[in-house]
Amino acid sequence: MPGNSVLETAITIDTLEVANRTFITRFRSPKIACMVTPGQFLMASFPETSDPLLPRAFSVSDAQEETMSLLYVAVGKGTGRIAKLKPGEPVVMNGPLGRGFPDMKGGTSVWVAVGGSGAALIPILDRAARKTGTEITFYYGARTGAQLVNLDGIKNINHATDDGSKGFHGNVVEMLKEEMKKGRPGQLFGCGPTPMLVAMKKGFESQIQTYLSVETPMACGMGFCQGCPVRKSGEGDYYLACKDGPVFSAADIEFEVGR
Amino acid sequence: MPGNSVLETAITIDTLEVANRTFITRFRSPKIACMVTPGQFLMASFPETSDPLLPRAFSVSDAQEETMSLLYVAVGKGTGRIAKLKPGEPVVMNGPLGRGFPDMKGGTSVWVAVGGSGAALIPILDRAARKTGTEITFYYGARTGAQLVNLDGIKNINHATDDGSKGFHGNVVEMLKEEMKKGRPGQLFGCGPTPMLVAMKKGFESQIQTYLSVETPMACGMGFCQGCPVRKSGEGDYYLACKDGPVFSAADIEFEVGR
Amino acid sequence: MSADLRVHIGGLELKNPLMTASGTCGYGDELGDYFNVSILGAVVSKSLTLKPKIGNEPPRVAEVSCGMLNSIGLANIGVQRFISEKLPKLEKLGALLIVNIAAKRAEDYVSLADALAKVSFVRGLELNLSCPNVKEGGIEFGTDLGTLSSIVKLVRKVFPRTLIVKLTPNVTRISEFAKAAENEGADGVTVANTYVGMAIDIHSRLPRIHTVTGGMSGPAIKPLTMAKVFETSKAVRIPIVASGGVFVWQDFVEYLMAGATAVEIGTALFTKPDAPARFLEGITDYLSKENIKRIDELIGSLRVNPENVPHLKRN
Amino acid sequence: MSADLRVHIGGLELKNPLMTASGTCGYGDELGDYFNVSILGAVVSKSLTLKPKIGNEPPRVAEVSCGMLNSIGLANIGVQRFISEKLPKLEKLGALLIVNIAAKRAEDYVSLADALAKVSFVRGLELNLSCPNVKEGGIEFGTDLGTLSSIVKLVRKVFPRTLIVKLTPNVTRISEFAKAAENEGADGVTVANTYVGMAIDIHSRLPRIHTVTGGMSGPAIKPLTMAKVFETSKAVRIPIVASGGVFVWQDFVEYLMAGATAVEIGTALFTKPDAPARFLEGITDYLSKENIKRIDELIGSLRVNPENVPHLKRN
Ligand SMILES: Cc1cc2nc3c(=O)[nH]c(=O)nc-3n(C[C@H](O)[C@H](O)[C@H](O)COP(=O)(O)OP(=O)(O)OC[C@H]3O[C@@H](n4cnc5c(N)ncnc54)[C@H](O)[C@@H]3O)c2cc1C
Ligand SMILES: Cc1cc2nc3c(=O)[nH]c(=O)nc-3n(C[C@H](O)[C@H](O)[C@H](O)COP(=O)(O)OP(=O)(O)OC[C@H]3O[C@@H](n4cnc5c(N)ncnc54)[C@H](O)[C@@H]3O)c2cc1C
Ligand SMILES: Cc1cc2nc3c(=O)[nH]c(=O)nc-3n(C[C@H](O)[C@H](O)[C@H](O)COP(=O)(O)O)c2cc1C
Ligand SMILES: Cc1cc2nc3c(=O)[nH]c(=O)nc-3n(C[C@H](O)[C@H](O)[C@H](O)COP(=O)(O)O)c2cc1C
Ligand code: FES
Ligand code: FES
Repeated sequence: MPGNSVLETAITIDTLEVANRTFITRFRSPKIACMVTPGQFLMASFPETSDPLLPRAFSVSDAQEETMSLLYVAVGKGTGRIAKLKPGEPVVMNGPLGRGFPDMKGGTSVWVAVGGSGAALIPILDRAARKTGTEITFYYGARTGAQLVNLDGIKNINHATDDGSKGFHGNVVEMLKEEMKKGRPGQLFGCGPTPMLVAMKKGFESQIQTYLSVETPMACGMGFCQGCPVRKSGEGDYYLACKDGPVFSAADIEFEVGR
Repeated sequence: MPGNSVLETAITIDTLEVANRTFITRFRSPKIACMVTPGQFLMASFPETSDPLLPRAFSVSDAQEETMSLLYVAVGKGTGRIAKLKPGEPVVMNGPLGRGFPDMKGGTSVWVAVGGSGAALIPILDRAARKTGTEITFYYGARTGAQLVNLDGIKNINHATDDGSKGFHGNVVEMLKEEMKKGRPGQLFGCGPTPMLVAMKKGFESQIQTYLSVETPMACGMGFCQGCPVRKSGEGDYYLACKDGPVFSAADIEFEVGR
Repeated sequence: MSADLRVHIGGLELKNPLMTASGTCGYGDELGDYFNVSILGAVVSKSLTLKPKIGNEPPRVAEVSCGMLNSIGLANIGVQRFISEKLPKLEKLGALLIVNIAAKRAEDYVSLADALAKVSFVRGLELNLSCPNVKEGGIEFGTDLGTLSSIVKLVRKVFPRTLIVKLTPNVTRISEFAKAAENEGADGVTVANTYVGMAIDIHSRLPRIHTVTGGMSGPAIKPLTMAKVFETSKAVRIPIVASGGVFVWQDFVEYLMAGATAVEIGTALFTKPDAPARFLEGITDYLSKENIKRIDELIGSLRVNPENVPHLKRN
Repeated sequence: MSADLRVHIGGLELKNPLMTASGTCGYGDELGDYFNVSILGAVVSKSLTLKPKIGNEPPRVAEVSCGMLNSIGLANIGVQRFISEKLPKLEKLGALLIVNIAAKRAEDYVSLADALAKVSFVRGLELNLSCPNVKEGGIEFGTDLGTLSSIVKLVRKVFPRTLIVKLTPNVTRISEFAKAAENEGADGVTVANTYVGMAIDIHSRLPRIHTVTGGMSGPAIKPLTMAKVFETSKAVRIPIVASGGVFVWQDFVEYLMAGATAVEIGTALFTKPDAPARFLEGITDYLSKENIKRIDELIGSLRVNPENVPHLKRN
């Protein structure tokens, strides 16, 4: 079970641009690094300004001893600021937060579908799988090859691109369907844009234990604000993405239909 | 007469910490550098954020060919940001603005009293004096020696410190009064905190042509907002510090009494 | 010797003027991860309704310049589960508890107050007459003087301990509402809830909050609420609890000088969940540097001639 | 082919919806240092009064989070000097001019409107019924429906061209004031002036603005004014001019989607005096990328079910 979360002033180690507008930044953040489990996230904030005001959510992409990394797409004010951090500069992190993927048990097999910034989860899941002796395979999709992050040292990644420029020609869910014709994993994990998660729920939840990491707007990340509802299956009620998730069993949740 | 002002994206060259919390930052800013006259100022702004929102006013401290420098005390958000600019980073400058000191005429003598960040004006005034063959002497005061900026290559600076740790023991106006016993300049300039300017007006305006550079809160620096009134002598009316000043003949203005 | 930080609202003594703002720290129990909640003057819990409420559809939150919009829709577990599940935890944490309540009908406010009057650990009530995000009731109560008066009067009858009325800022003259609350026997007023705001995603052309408008909070609203605290302080004698945009301890001092007796921390908790502990350090240092012996000396200590204020002159 | 940017307010055609906000660009003539003012839909000049006014004592401006407070007190050269000194310059610059007027008494509004009606270069009037920073009149007119109606009616009689009424946001329901202006024959309403705000320097314990409260402008107020533009757009048929917190061209589009026909740039000019030129580029690009042929297709194009809006349901 996840430990308590802490506020830690993380120190920037370095930043690498790893794909189009996509960065990996490493931090010295000993407290969070040693507690985090795959799928948990943290909230990064910028105390010296009120613009941006709210902390930004990031899945922890990798953690080893005192070092932790984030993989993110620079889309706005918060991510833009993180990408500009110089080595040695501090940033306040609140984490680890939420519930991650179920603990891996050795001897099982796990397939992981990732899209967009969901690629952040590849390193941390791969590390956990190796530790527990779990057979893990990644299916990683993007619009085009230039958006795919090259993750050193991680084998078992199968790529899919919408334009066919690298790997499977089509989206990651189509690729999974093809692969399923040959065999099936014990568990299926998904992290990426909501349309991908919707397709995974629809396509696989009845056949395989499927866990999805959802993204919703969040103000606090700690269950304080009730700002991140995710609809419970069948009920009129909501989970909170930040406390009860961000990883849910696909069967437990429903996605909002267009407003 | 001052030319028109322009918006220019200045490029940071370097920053030096020259005294306690006091910095000199040099910029490549060819358009403003070639137009500015001593006592004129510019407004520096940070377009990527709304906090700080308004531009910040700075006297141009020196200008030569394409290079311009600011000398400032890091007191808040805006000055803090400028002090952190890395070489090559851009910042938007609007200037030159306002009316500076009267043009120097060769053969006259000018005494300049400065205090605090008013020291910014020493280099640019010294350069103008040398150009026109004007005899210039600076009287530069601070609370204590550690706050005095060491300005390389500028002679004729006499220091005063409240605690006597360097130069004259007392404030700069007291020092001027002592000096005046020996002789008098053709013109007297002052730039520094308001209490110093008030004392200069009171002490010298009837005897010597005295020009003071005033500091008021400013929102625009261009005469757009009417936010920077300075009371006209004898009348109920106001000047605008940013258009009609920031340099005024001491006889023309009155300082607000405590509210 | 450190300064005396105590302040009073009705019969209630707070060990200091720091409170949490309703809805920004859950039921208060989870703050314990970040600091010891017993250091707070008071914990104000999420608005409770008689029955549990699931709240509004997402998106419920959106960031704007120096602020945020929210439209939670009073999602909460209901008063009964609060009493059975949350109260014991808060008691264990040593919190001084003020419970915030909300309802659609006057009778429901009375039922809620009645139920909570029986629980002695509930030291005070904050009546939310100002939530801008529910379709019926909510803000309406807060923008009509008569309705506000009648609800305060009814609740006052059944709740003997400290009763605070939380006002909406979305009115022309908030001091009139504060006076009405005072006249009906409220022990204090909270100035104020969130401001009606709106933002649009120009790419999808959809509102960024499902209910289109939401309540705006954060540093952006601080100067507005500051003016309202000052206005109210000139109109009533009961203590004012300030709520709006506090982000650094200096904001706290500013509200006290403007006339507040206590100050709530809301949105700041999202970025800095340990803010109350930090603020308390900042304020304690400040008082000792300024050689101020009692924090209540700061209350209303602004040096001002009310004659200068066009906004007040017109009263 | 580039999009058709024209919009109309009463009989007046603006070449595009970009306007300057009164009091934030002097009399309009000085903008010429930074861009060609003839590209603007309209220049709105500083509030004029019958006689020159020296304005309030300093400090008049203070920065707050994502915004500023001002209390200029309508410092201006008076209508006669404006006509003789400033108009010729504006005419030379090719500006389309809307003049903003303010007064303490209804008769003075009429005298001002009468004087300006005689100058054909003055294409429209913006009645400032909402300045929060003068001791008499000012905001008072704007918070009383009857007074507002009677002033608009009187001015309407003497001013035959486009008449826009600038409303204060410091009221419970701004749409009622917009309806009153519409009923008396106004051609448009400006939503809205600044919000009453306040800030204190905790070291000196003095207010940061001499008049204690000032008018708040800047990005901080944008979501609030957005909600008011949307509310007003559901209540009146005359065009709405949005004014509040525009800082990037996207804010412009947001206001149009919320229901505005034109948008004023105010505080942004202090940081970016060339903002109108930049915004125009941004908007033109956006329209061409989105393949929008006429900018007026954007007006009120928010995709929303008004049923979802608690704030409107209560009308
Ligand atoms: C639990 C969780 C884990 C996340 N992990 C990662 C991660 O590992 N790597 C990563 O790159 N991103 C991740 N995100 C998304 C990340 O939080 C947003 O990209 C980030 O908040 C954007 O901040 P910004 O200030 O750069 O952009 P903003 O200026 O806030 O917004 C820029 C654009 O991004 C959009 N946006 C804002 N918030 C979100 C959001 N939560 N999701 C999607 N789009 C958003 C806005 O609509 C806007 O168009 C995660 C989000 C959640 C909730
Ligand atoms: C014409 C003019 C020329 C100036 N030239 C220089 C210069 O060459 N070097 C320099 O260091 N400073 C100069 N100043 C002052 C400078 O503008 C302020 O120090 C600066 O605006 C502070 O910005 P900030 O964001 O760092 O501080 P803020 O966060 O805005 O404020 C921090 C503190 O500084 C105080 N402050 C804010 N504005 C001013 C002001 N205008 N004057 C004095 N105190 C203020 C505030 O009250 C606050 O206590 C000049 C000001 C004017 C009007
Ligand atoms: C996410 C969120 C939820 C809120 N929920 C409530 C609530 O349930 N009841 C209430 O009275 N106020 C509620 N508020 C208002 C706050 O208590 C507070 O008055 C307001 O946010 C202004 O303070 P701030 O700027 O410090 O956040 C909520 C505010 C936020 C941001
Ligand atoms: C310094 C200043 C002076 C202003 N003077 C006037 C004025 O004379 N008349 C008026 O109608 N509005 C005046 N306003 C209000 C603006 O026209 C505008 O409505 C308001 O600032 C909101 O827009 P913004 O956030 O884009 O600045 C003034 C605003 C500022 C900041
Ligand atoms: S983000 Fe605040 S409760 Fe989930
Ligand atoms: S600072 Fe705006 S007019 Fe002087």
